[in-house]
Amino acid sequence: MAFFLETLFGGLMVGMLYSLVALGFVLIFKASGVFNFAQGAMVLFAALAMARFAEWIPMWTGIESRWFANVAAFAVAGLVMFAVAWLIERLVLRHLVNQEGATLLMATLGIAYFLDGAGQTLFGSSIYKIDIGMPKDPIFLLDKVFEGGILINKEDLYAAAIAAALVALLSLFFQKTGTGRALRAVADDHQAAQSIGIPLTRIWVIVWCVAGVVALVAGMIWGSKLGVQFSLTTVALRALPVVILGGLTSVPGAIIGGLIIGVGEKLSEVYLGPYVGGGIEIWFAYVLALVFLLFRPQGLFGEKIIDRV
Amino acid sequence: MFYRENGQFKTSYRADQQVFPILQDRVAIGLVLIFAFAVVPFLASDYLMRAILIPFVIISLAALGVNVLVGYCGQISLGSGAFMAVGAYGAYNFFVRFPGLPLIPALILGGLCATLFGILFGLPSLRVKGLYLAVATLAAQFFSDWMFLRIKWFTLDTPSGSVSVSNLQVFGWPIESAASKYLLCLVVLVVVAVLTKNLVRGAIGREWMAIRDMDVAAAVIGIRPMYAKLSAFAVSSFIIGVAGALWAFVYLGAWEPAAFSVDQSFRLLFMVIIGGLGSITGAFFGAAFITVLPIVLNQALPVIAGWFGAQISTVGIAHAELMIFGGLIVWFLIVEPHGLAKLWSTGKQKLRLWPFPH
Amino acid sequence: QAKEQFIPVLSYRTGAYAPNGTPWANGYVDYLKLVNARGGINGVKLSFEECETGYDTARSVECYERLKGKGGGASLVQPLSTGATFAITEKAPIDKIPVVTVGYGRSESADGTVFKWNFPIAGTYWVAADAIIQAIAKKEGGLDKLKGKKIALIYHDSPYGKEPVPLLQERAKMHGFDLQLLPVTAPGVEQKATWLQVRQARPDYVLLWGWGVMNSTALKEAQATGYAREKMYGVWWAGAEPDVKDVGDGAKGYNAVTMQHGAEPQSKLVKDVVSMLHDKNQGTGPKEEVGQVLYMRGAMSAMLGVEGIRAAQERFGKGKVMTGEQVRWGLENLNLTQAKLDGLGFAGVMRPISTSCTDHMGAAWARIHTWDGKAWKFTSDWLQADEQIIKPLVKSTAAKYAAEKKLTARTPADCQS
Amino acid sequence: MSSNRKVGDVVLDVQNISLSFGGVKALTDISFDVREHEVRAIIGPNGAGKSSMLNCINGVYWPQQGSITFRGHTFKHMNSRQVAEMGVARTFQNLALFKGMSVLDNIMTGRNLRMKSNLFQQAIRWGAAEREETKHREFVEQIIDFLEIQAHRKTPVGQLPYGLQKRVDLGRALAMEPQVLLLDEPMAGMNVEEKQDMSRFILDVNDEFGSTIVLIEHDMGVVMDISDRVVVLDYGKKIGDGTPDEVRSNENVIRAYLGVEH
Amino acid sequence: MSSPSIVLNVNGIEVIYNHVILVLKGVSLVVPEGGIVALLGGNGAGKTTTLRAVSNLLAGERGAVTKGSIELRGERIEALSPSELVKRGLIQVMEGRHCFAHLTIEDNLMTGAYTRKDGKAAIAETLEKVYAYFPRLKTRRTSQAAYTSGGEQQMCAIGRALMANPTMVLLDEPSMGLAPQIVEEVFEIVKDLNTKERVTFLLAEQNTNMALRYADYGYILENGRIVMDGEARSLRENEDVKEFYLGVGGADRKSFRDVKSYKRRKRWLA
Ligand SMILES: Nc1ncnc2c1ncn2[C@@H]1O[C@H](COP(=O)(O)OP(=O)(O)OP(=O)(O)O)[C@@H](O)[C@H]1O
Ligand SMILES: Nc1ncnc2c1ncn2[C@@H]1O[C@H](COP(=O)(O)OP(=O)(O)OP(=O)(O)O)[C@@H](O)[C@H]1O
Ligand SMILES: CC(C)C[C@H](N)C(=O)O
Ligand SMILES: [Mg+2]
Ligand SMILES: [Mg+2]
Repeated sequence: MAFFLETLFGGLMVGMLYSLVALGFVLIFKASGVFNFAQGAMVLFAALAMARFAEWIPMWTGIESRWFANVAAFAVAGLVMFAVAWLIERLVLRHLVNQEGATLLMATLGIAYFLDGAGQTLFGSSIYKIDIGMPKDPIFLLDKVFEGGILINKEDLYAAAIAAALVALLSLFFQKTGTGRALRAVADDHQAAQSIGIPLTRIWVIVWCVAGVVALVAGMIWGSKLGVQFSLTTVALRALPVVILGGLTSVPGAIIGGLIIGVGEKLSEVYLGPYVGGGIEIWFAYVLALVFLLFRPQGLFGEKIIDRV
Repeated sequence: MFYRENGQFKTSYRADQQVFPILQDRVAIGLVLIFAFAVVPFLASDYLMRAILIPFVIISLAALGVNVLVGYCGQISLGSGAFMAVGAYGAYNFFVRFPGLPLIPALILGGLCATLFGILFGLPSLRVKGLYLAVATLAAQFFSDWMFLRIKWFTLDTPSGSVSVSNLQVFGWPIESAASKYLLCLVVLVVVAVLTKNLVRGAIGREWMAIRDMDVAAAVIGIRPMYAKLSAFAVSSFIIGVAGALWAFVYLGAWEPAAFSVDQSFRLLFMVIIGGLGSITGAFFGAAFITVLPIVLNQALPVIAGWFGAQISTVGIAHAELMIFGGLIVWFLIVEPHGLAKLWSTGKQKLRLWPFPH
Repeated sequence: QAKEQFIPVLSYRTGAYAPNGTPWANGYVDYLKLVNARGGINGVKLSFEECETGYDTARSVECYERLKGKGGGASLVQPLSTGATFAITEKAPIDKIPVVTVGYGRSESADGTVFKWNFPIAGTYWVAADAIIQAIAKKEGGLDKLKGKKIALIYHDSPYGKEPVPLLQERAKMHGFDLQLLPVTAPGVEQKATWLQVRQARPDYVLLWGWGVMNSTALKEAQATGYAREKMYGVWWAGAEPDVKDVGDGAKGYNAVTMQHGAEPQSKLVKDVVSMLHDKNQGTGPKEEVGQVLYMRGAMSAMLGVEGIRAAQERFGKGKVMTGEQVRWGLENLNLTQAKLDGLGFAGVMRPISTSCTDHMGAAWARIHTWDGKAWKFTSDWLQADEQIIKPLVKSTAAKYAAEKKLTARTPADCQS
Repeated sequence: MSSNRKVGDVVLDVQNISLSFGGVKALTDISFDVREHEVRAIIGPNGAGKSSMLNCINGVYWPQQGSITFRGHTFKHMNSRQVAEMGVARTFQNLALFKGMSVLDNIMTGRNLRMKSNLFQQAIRWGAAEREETKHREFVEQIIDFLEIQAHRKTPVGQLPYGLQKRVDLGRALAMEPQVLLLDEPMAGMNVEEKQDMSRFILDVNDEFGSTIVLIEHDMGVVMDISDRVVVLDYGKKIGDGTPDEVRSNENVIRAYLGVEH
Repeated sequence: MSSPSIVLNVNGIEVIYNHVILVLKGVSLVVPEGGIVALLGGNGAGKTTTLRAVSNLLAGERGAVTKGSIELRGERIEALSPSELVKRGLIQVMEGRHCFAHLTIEDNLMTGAYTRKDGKAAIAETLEKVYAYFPRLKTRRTSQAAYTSGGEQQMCAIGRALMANPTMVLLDEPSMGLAPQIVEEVFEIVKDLNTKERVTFLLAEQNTNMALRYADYGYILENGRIVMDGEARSLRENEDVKEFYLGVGGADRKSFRDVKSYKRRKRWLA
């Protein structure tokens, strides 16, 4: 029982972390109909920026406070991501108005490659530390009730909290505000959106900036968890089933999806794994998502896919 | 001036239906084939063949398969790596479990295994569409990764789960030398390419495209989505499977599941997109772009840097390679969003009008 | 112009495994430079070219094909990836290029009679695994004490990760401890489930067979689930600075088996490299990393290759450029005495090694070192993997391979060639 | 009235169809019949349910109530494939062409139902498949001439102007050699001259192929001229049915749809 | 053209699609302030292309203006983005509706007001006006645009443009798919806005009858060239126009049944 609960909590936490990355995908897709393959690269890029500036800023300023270093680094990294967003719009998106999804997806791949290269050139390709003072040691709940108690990972707890907060924020942003509506219009039909005077360029910059910040937060948390290194990009692969399970266009979906996938993964690995030699969690996650899709092709909270003559 | 079809009148629909209606094109393609078969094997260096041409040919084959599914039938798939793996391990099992089984049949059987696998994982496409399907097909990818690592039977209980084949031969003709390997792959590629072209310009091809472009309307004129989609999955995964088998047998010789990792799947998808969805030539352009270009860059960069007296470290090169590659992808898309093949045909159209701008 | 001996360098300085690949490559290249600085091999200078593989098999093969012909033919190749080793093993015999895999590759390739061109010099994964079991036994006070113990193997889900399994199962049978296999899907950024299982099963020891991010993540999870780092033993690819660097104190007490050497900042070799290269800024990579674990692994790998060439020259003519075949002979007849090693600057870093036609490994020695939060410190004396167990295992597995490939084992005559 | 064309007995009979989407009642209890060889028009204000009616007939929508009888077989709801096999073809209001394909291919898809060669034959092509292909190509070429779009054979339909796309849409339907042809606003976005051509096409199809035609159209001029009988829908209800003249003079119809004199 | 103030001045523009397909071969036209100008022509004449050129929506179709100039109130606008044009009061209603499939009718309409800065109240007012024009939209306000009928979508598209309360509107086939009295309605609205709010209109229309009834000037476009232009009145009288665009060749309107398959081809096409 204790162990089951532990697994459950573990799953929920991880799920939250996934949704953090998933969010990036959802945001950009919802608001511009682009499936942003570069999300993973952006997470890495942001994390690298943050980690390195956290090292450099004390060197430059001579101020040794870790707190200051982190805040400053976060700010700078944020600015960097804004710059990136701006460049992407300038150099890529504005030239691809009104093209099919496949083309745009492909373009983001180009961006991904570029960011990988640029990131490692600018910030190096070794392992770097983001130390935002996350507690590393476990705490145990209810050890009166169960022997050994239920292990909870504080770090994950904080991370989950941050993720939740971020989502709440974004959901608000997407409420029926003028911008929110405009974003969805763009996603539906670039040309029509233009024809009624929605400035695609500005919209896109906004969206990619927000996505950049989300990537930064994700990078910060995953970075402090895993250490900042190239492998961070692969976290995106863990987040994909979350995205489709929750629905490509739904911010809350990203969260619910994350929780379901997280729990599903862990339970399957822990309880089924041993019988088949283990290592099943990743494909189980995808199969789980697939099963949900069979019942709701647009994911749990996604917008209905319209096919009408 | 020279590239014109005028004066070439089609007297029968049969003539009008041929793949290259324009004489100049037929000549050109003929020359290319002659070059590929008769000239390259003698001129190309061992490195060029083993490290560039062979992989290029095999990957083109795979891309061809992917294009059937993604380009023609519009079912975005990220399971290609898995289909390759199934093809490879399938062929392997037939090849070693039935001593004396010739190579070609083994390859084909491998392809058939992939077909079954493909159809199985194609079933969801009857309900799930677009990007949702794309991501869902990753299930196939990760499942096959796991399957070949975990189920010892597929790898004949080798402790490490890595397998290898050797002394391949076709009709008693050993496939050892670079040239022989290259030719084997090339033959397979050409044959498959022709058959595929026939399919996509025939009734079934039209069904696929109809489903791709407007499935409701397709249904209304009597096309069964089920049949169209699954047949696309079957054909495509067969081709990909054969390609996988070649990749393992001819190019690698020994392999582990990682040789067909998810990156491979992504790369294949990107090939068909940048090459041109729904275009046979596109598959070749795409394969060249994604597989060959990075290698070329990787070797060209130091040289170029050399001209400017600069010295780049290996790291520097690797990173520059990534950036330039990424940049090129974007650049080409901006020039022609519908891929290299389209760019090519637009070029030809201009040539037709030449010397007038339009 | 002076005749040069060409050595291709397959390395990965980018991508997921760059943090571990880079120091190895630095060591490797630095040593080659050092040899030249010291005047080459009996006057024959070394030339080399690096090729980025990104730890990707296909790309490795491309690099291999690219470099094998260069500079009058590659003397030998070291792929630094088990995956690539498998692929290249199929090609090397045809191209007549020895494949040197120092501390990785397929363990059965120690059998030179079957694997004529493979040289897993100075230890295979089976050696590593065996040494670890012995170390644990010592701690427990005797192999018999292992009875009824629980040992979990957390491994990189790939051929590399699976390599040790047969040997561990062998040992498990012998001493009656039970072995729990916990695969981690590459690259290994998500291990919560794995460690939940550890916490559930509460094994007495955990063996870590990871590479790259998987290692540090494992250690962090161990800390997060409160599993004692003292009870964790890593393979030598999971026992270097990049694996523990950003875990810091969290990894204190974590043990790993070493390929003989550990981090050797004090060794003569390091002093030479620093004085002869880095001080003239001809060095590769950051100066302060010279002498770290993976750097030393690289240098040692290079050294073994170079000594192979030297040995070849002894027979086929001093001061000549050796062909791959001749180098193969050299590698097969290595005899690195303590004296020689001291001369090369490896005093105290490693023990004598001598290979033969039948034994391409040449030594089965290892030590354990432990991370004290700042640096790796040796915490055991020399352990030798048990011939009685490894030999037969190698024999049988190699035989199976030979049968599958229809190879005939080499005759003594062939050994002389 | 055109001579060589005799209106036969009922081929298609729609009984008490009701269809609603969530709250929206698109059709309520609609019944009407279509006789062999006649030109049957459906008119009504926007959103009256005309297109939905067609969608029910060829199985795109499944009505909650009612049934449809086709040549004596009664169905609760239709299934697209069956309908097509029974020889019902249709065109769409918001162009549902296969954008990525050439005009020729688009029309050829209309022949697919009749193509029997299997996958392998097609892969080899040489022989059976090719003969078949050519045979059908010939038929399609007739349609292309008929619709006067020879010049655009190989152009991707996406690039054609709206009006021509409408023609291709018709061509695709004709290629099925339909017994019943459902046309959803075939003349929207055409000028008088083109409408005249289109009417010509429709009437010729009706005479020469002898197809029965169900026509949705907002241009009263056209409807009144070429149709034999007219159904009038209004917000999902049937408010009129009869010959053009009857309908023209029907109070409700004038109020709901025609508005002032027409 | 006599009218003093010219809003739109298109000057000999040439348009090419995909770098190769030449569609407009030097089209010139002027739209006077407060005028209603009709752009007539058969399928493929280039009406839509012309409008796209003006409102700068060609890029998305991979088309480009290669020659000539376009001026809005004397200002060159080829370089301006569509949204800037909307800010200058010029808006286009695209051919084929292009409603935002996933948005409700009301949201669709609201997006039209995106560029407006004159406050919620004013916008709400316009919304009511639009609903007044098209009551049908009000009843369907909450349903997703994709699930409304063709005509409803057409109304939505027009209404959406009106929401921006523009000073100049490009209408591309506004009457397409609309029931007769709605067509009347639409043209009444045009007249209404034109007279009451002095909104200028350039409309590409197939329904020549209507168009020439409401417009005060007309251009006839065939094969990418202006082949005829003049006061609507005089065009209505022109024999060719009568035959080819009004369908009243010679005497009175002839039944669609009786038109011969053979027809005298437009002579200027020969
Ligand atoms: N799939 C659907 N989901 C929800 N509502 C629908 C759907 N299809 C049609 N409707 C509604 O049903 C009603 C009838 O639609 P239909 O398309 O049949 O009208 P119509 O008569 O064709 O009008 P028009 O002349 O404008 O084409 C409309 O109000 C429309 O909004
Ligand atoms: N995106 C495009 N790519 C290539 N050619 C195009 C494209 N759009 C239009 N054309 C071509 O430009 C010409 C004019 O098309 P356009 O749509 O402007 O005509 P139109 O007058 O609007 O016709 P309709 O009244 O049917 O809408 C046509 O021959 C068409 O083939
Ligand atoms: C070769 C070493 C770098 C370890 C690596 N994981 C392998 O493949 O064995
Ligand atoms: Mg309709
Ligand atoms: Mg138009």
